[in-house]
Amino acid sequence: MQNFPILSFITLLPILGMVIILFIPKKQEIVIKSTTLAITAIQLIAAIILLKNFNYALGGVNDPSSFQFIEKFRWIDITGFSWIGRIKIDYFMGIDGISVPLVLLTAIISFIATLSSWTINKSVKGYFAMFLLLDTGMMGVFVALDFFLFYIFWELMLLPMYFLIGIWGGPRREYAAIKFFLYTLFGSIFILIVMIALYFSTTEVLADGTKVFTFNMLSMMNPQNFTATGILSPLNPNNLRLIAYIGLFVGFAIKIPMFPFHTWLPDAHVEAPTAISVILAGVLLKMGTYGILRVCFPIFPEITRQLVWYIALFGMINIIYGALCALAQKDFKKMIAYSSISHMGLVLLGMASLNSMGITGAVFQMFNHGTITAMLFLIVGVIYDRAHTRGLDEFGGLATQMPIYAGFTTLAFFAAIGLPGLSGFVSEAFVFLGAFGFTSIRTLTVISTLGILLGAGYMLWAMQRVFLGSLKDKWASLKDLTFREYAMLVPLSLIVLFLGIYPATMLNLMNSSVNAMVKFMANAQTMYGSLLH
Amino acid sequence: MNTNNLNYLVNSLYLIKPELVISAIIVLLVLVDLIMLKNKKLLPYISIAGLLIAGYFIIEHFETNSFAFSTSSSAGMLIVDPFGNFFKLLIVFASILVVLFSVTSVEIKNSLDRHGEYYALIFGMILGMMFMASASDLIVIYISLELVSLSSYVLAGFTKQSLRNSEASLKYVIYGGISSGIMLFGISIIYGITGSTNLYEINSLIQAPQVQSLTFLLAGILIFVGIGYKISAAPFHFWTPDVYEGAPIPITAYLSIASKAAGFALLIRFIKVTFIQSIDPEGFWHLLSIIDWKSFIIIISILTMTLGNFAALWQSNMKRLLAYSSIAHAGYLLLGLAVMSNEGITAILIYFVVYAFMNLGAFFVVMLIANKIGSEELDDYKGLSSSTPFLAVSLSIFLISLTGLPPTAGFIGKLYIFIALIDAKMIVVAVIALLNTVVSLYYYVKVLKHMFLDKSEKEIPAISTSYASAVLLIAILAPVLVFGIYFTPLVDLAKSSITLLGF
Amino acid sequence: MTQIGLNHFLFVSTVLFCLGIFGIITRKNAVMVLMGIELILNSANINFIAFAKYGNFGYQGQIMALFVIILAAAEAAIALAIVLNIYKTFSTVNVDEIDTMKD
Amino acid sequence: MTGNNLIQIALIILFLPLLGFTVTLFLAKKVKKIFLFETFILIVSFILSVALVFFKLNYFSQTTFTGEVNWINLGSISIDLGVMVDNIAVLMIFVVSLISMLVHLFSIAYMHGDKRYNRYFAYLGIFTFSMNGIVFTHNILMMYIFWELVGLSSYLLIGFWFEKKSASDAGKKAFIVNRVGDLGFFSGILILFATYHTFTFDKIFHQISLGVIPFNSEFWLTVTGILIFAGAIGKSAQFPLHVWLPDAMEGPTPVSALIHAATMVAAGVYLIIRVFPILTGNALEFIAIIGALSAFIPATIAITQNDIKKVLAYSTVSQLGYMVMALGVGAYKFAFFHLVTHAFFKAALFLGSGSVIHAMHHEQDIRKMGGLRKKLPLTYATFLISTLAISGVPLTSGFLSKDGILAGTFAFGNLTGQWFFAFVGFLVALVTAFYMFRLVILTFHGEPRDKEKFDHAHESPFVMVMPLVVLATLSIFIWYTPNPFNPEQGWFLSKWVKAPTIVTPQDARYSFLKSDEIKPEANVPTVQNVPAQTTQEINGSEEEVTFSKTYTEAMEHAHIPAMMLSLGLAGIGILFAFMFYQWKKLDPDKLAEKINPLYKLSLNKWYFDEIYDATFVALTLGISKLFAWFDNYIIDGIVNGSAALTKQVSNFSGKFDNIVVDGVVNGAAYLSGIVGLMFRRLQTGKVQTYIVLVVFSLVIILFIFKSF
Repeated sequence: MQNFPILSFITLLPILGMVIILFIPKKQEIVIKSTTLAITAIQLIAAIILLKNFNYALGGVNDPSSFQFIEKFRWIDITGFSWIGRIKIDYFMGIDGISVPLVLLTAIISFIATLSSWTINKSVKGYFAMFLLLDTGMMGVFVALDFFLFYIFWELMLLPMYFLIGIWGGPRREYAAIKFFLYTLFGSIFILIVMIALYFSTTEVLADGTKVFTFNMLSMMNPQNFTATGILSPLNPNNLRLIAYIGLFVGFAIKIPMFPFHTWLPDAHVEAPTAISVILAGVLLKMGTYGILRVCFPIFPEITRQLVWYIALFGMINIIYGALCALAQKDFKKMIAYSSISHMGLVLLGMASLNSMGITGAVFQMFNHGTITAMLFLIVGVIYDRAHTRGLDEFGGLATQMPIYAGFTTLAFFAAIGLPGLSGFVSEAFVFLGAFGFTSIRTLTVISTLGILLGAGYMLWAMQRVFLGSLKDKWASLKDLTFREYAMLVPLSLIVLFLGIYPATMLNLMNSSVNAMVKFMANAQTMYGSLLH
Repeated sequence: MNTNNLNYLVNSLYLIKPELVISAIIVLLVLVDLIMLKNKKLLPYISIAGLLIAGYFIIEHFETNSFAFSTSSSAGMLIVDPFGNFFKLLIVFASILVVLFSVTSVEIKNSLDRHGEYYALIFGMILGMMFMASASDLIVIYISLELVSLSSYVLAGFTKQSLRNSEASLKYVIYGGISSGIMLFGISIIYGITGSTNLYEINSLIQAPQVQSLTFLLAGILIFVGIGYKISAAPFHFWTPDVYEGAPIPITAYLSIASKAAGFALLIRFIKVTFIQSIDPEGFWHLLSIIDWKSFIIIISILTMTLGNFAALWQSNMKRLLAYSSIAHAGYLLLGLAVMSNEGITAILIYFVVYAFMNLGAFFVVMLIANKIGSEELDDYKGLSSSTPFLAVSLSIFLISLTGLPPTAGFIGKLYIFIALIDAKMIVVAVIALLNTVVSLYYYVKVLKHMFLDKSEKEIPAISTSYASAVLLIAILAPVLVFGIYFTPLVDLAKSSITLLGF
Repeated sequence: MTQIGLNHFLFVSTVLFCLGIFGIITRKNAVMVLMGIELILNSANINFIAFAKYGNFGYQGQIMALFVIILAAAEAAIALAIVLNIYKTFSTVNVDEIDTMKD
Repeated sequence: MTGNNLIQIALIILFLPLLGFTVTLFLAKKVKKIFLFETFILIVSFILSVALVFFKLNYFSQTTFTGEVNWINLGSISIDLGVMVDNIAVLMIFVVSLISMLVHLFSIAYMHGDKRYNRYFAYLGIFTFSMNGIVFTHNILMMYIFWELVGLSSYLLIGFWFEKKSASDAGKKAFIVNRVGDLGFFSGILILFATYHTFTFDKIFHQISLGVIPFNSEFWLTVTGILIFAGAIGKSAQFPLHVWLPDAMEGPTPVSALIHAATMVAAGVYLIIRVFPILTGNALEFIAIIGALSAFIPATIAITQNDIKKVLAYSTVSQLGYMVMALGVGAYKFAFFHLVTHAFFKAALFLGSGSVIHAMHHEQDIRKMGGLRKKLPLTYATFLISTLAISGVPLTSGFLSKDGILAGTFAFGNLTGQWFFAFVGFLVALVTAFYMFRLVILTFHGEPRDKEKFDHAHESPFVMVMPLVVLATLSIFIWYTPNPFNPEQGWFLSKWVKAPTIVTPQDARYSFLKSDEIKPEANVPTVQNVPAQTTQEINGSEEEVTFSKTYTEAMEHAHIPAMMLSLGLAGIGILFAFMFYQWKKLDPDKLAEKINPLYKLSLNKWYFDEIYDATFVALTLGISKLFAWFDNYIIDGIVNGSAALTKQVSNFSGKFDNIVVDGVVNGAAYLSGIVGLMFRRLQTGKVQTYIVLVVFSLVIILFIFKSF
């Protein structure tokens, strides 16, 4: 088990699946679908095995020795000349407590999304091929530890997403798709620049004793590895670390999406097919916050400490702003989209707290938001499949017509507004407790708690408009959930419930890593301060 | 004329074996064309064979570093060095592909009776370009440039039937004539100032500070006009869109790769050899301060890529769109030069290989589609995904690669350019260039959109591709993907060929 | 009376060059435009020869001039052929009207 | 029988209803009679709670048992959940499970034939579970958790008949208004945790008693107290968040009895009782003021309401106000006492009204009733007893507790010279007596005003009447004290309920609550971290002493005069009620004419809803609309390029519009569009133009670089 490259397996399996699918004739739609299902199922199982063998004690974050399931071999190695040094890129994968929940999340969501893609009937082959490609991209981002590799995966999921929204989306799909594409590419160019700049600022000593530039993220986290003159090296008195940090942050923030870079999200969500919205909200948004946590924080700890107040500020804006916008929406799906902007704000706030409680909350919130919002979008999908409209005001009294559906919705909604006993509450509470514990952002935290109230506002209002009141006769024929929909909603509900009652299972998973991260961030000041003089 | 001169001549001839082969092939082609009037099938094979031989010779002497045809002084008219050989190799490679394209192209088939001229002219171009790649004397530079131009004028208008065709050639000839004229004037001034036409001699002559820089600047820029027109750098690019649109597709593809490559070889050699002062161990060049080439190139390149990308946003004709995109790429390539470092040159070489694959590939697909639906209008591309998924997918891969998204080779090309830029601390330029990439994404994706997202009004029949062309396409496609994942050989090749004679 | 010197030649060549440019830009008839090109080439030739003569640079200048003349001839031939072709297709040689491809 | 068993029993009581809920919910469709299971569960848990009360009060009345289990352990932080069994808790649990059980029984008949019959019982189950949680919790986080769950279940129950818009509105309103309070509560928790890194009450108290206070300022301690109290304001429907309770009457009447009279609304008071030790003088004063207002305003409203349940609702708010005020003035024991007694007689009143409504076929307007005492004798009897209790007539439980509270305010007046609370207290006593009897008279006495409804009315079945009887009986003094005029001697107050040790810094307390004579450290409960499921005992013998002798004495002095006064006032109130409505000596309508503005004010509930709608709600919605607009037009607009630009560009090139439609998507792209068009313009297709451009640019370049 230990020497089996499980991370590569879990990451590249979907690509394999894609190849297989490409060889299945167009007509065999059912075969294609079930192949995809099988692939994602295997992926899920692999993820669970991974979890079983995961060592809770190891911290990871910036310490290569305590990462797990590491796979590392030389990928590109160009022995250059004196003036270029040598270009060296590793195929370097590994996970710690921060990435493992997201790996699990990705596996779960992909599986669920495959189920919900069952209704796709337009050029099925292409759809599932793209779907699996996307899957690889997402998974890769969470397991890559080499910046170059990370970037490749990061970009890899752009194109499939474009097609998935653009071909299988709603009426304004082309607009939404290109908007998503341009936005995210715009973001990633900053990541690219910073990546290269970091490359020229970081060296690593090889076995044969030669010093070479490296894309290895973990080396970038160790100030000892910085060159004296690199533009992003703290040793260089006039370095550009601050600017680079902002660039990088913006790059990731667009994915979160953080106000004011969020406008692609509602469009993308509204146009995307249900399954893709699920993926988008469930996993893609996390890539942004994960990026910040994995790249921005440990590589630029001292800058992070400088800017933490602003991060919290934007977190607060996201929370309040998103909630208020959600309150005004008339389109069910758009409302959910804005609500996830609001919830991602919590993640930002939690990370900004820089203490174990807050960061735990943030990571946990990533996972919970993944599951809960996935549920919400599935729920929207259910009603849209039946009624072919998403206007909140067009419904009413569905609770009498579709009681079980209403039941699941209630669960999801209350989970989203952080009702105790459901996972949403724990992460939310942790985020607030953590952030409040950090003196400088205390005020922001208190303001952010308004989100709790507003959340209840828009969710219950939507609840009332769709499910309560008297049933309109035109909906009198709507059927309650089908077996497939059960299969999608039940597991998620169980996760939400279980983690709400006994969150320790997930928290222990990330605990030591979070503590390591906190310790690292705490020492950053002294560590980097000493470097400068 | 004593013996050792003779020996020297023989040696020189020995050094330019590839060129000799090409010239021989020209003659052979003409003869064959005359002898067997009916059967033109043979011509492509001959050309391919000839190119392979030439290629072999190039590889054989890849590492050689020496002058050929020395004049009075030590320096010679031609140089044989890895740098030049790299470009010759690239040209040969491109030529092989173009010959293959021509075989499959319907446009060319239609004028079967004139195939002899066609291939002969192509080889004329090849010869000229090879000399461009290795010329170290202004005279040779001018002549080779003209040789290329003259043949390409004709080729641009080769299939005479269509309006666009002859119009293209007319514009090309006028525009080209003037540019080379201006260049020649510049050359004459330099000759006047330095009294020599050999780059090395000029270099040694102008090390002295008392050269009056304004005239020299004038001369330099006048010469740049000539080269800039070859590599279609703004503001000397105006011919490009019209000629690219007008010319037959194989020729367009050829112009976009080969003559651009030759032009770059020439430009780099001209600037480096003529104006170099010293190279520091970091590999950065320090040029003479007579002309501030660095900022000049930066301005030109940014102008070029911006103009190319933004103008491309609007194109509704595929060839024209690719024309503008190739202008934009010229801009990226110039950035590599603007770094004024060996790393920059490496980046350029890498980019050129990648660019050759993806651009030729794109043109090839466009041609295959045009063969069937007889149009390159974007609107006719609607719904191609259903009628010919294979072509659609491969075209999109090429376009994505042109955009420079991983994991395609295009990304690697750009990556190296940016590595060079950032290593030279030219962050701002890098940012501008990357923003350009974002813009370019839009029009490339517009093509994807037409093929995949839009449904066509009229029902288009399923387009079949012959096995031959399918194989060829895959052969071009494979490297685009492979180099995206594993690019060590590519970079090694580039690095081993950035040595110019004397440095 | 003063000796005819280098500057006179340069002056003439410059004038020729400008005339050439001017002709190219103003003349509508393709043939005239081609003539403009010829003017430019010849202005360069004058430079070469003048420089070679007054700067005692040896024969390179003259050689260059010869090359240029030959190439000019070739170019003219091709250009005229193309113009002919244009006349066949457009039935005009007015460069202004030949702009089907634009934007 | 040891502490361990008590903890175990407590846990069983806590979780039984959850079991009931789950089973009932999932079998609701399959098994018709599943509601019986739920009811059975409740009966069991009632029996258990009786046992619990018995053993606790008999054998361990001096000890507090806690059992805790680690929930989350982050290394740096560890969070324990746990239960605490002390006298307060067991008494409360007794009340809750008793009333809950009775309500279950009552509902069997009352809700009969409802299409979501079983689910109704399931909801009652989840409610009982969450309420038990609140009662047993030993830490504030768990308090908050169950607090929210209670909110949820009340949301579900109020909106049970969600087909009615008013019902679903009421549910939503209840939840959101509660959330407003919870914001404060949560912020309070934030402060506590940030300061003490624990949620457990004992540990927090301990640290405070050691002088550790938030941000090292008593001001912040006060703030914390008030913030936590905000939670209570929400749940106990105190002014200014009382608006949800009357609307909540949209729910089924038994629910109103259970949740909105006896238990959930009492949770607020219970919360203050739990955190009482950390409340500083200022905090208490604030609490007292809020209490006073909430006691007074609704009382005035109740006078003019005509919906039987609305009247009871407002009286509930008013009574809760009493309790809160009592706590505010330090009458801790009587507050809890009143909480208990009120729970019984108010539940009785509500169930009684339920029985009336049932009989009248869901007619709730008292103007359409009258003379029902002939038809519903038992209901009438019980209703009357409860009314006497709430009006504070001797021999009733209400008399004892209410009198105690009045005495408390009186004493407070004595000690501090602030007579405001006493004044309010007595005034409200008067008003209460009046409107309650108005209710009784209009409903049961006189002639039936709606004949046809009246004729169909009939006494309710056994399962409905039995609870009434039980509750009415519990409103008699004898259960609490042998002497109907002095509760102090009763076991309830002397043995069972003890005032806690106040831990706030001395100078932050009311002057009369300072406990100089003893040193706080001496009897501070020493809490060591105990492993899960073990108990540990806290010696509470000295509690009585520590709770300020001065105050206790003052209470005793205040007792007699307060009693006299309240008696008199109650009498007057009742008398007026009869004058107006029974003997028709006075005409209420005329009076209403005379004091029309006041009448209007009262009738329209002081316009609270209107004001809130006009201010907060409107504001929020307005802002949200604004932001949404902002989002669509400005932010997206910046990205998508402003309309003007578009227009200008489209003039620039006719094509542009189609291309916009075609999807040049964003503003960067609009700009690119223009730039592109400009570049495009250069490409005229005329070769000579190109030449001109080349030459031109040549010149420019020359000029640029000449300088170098």
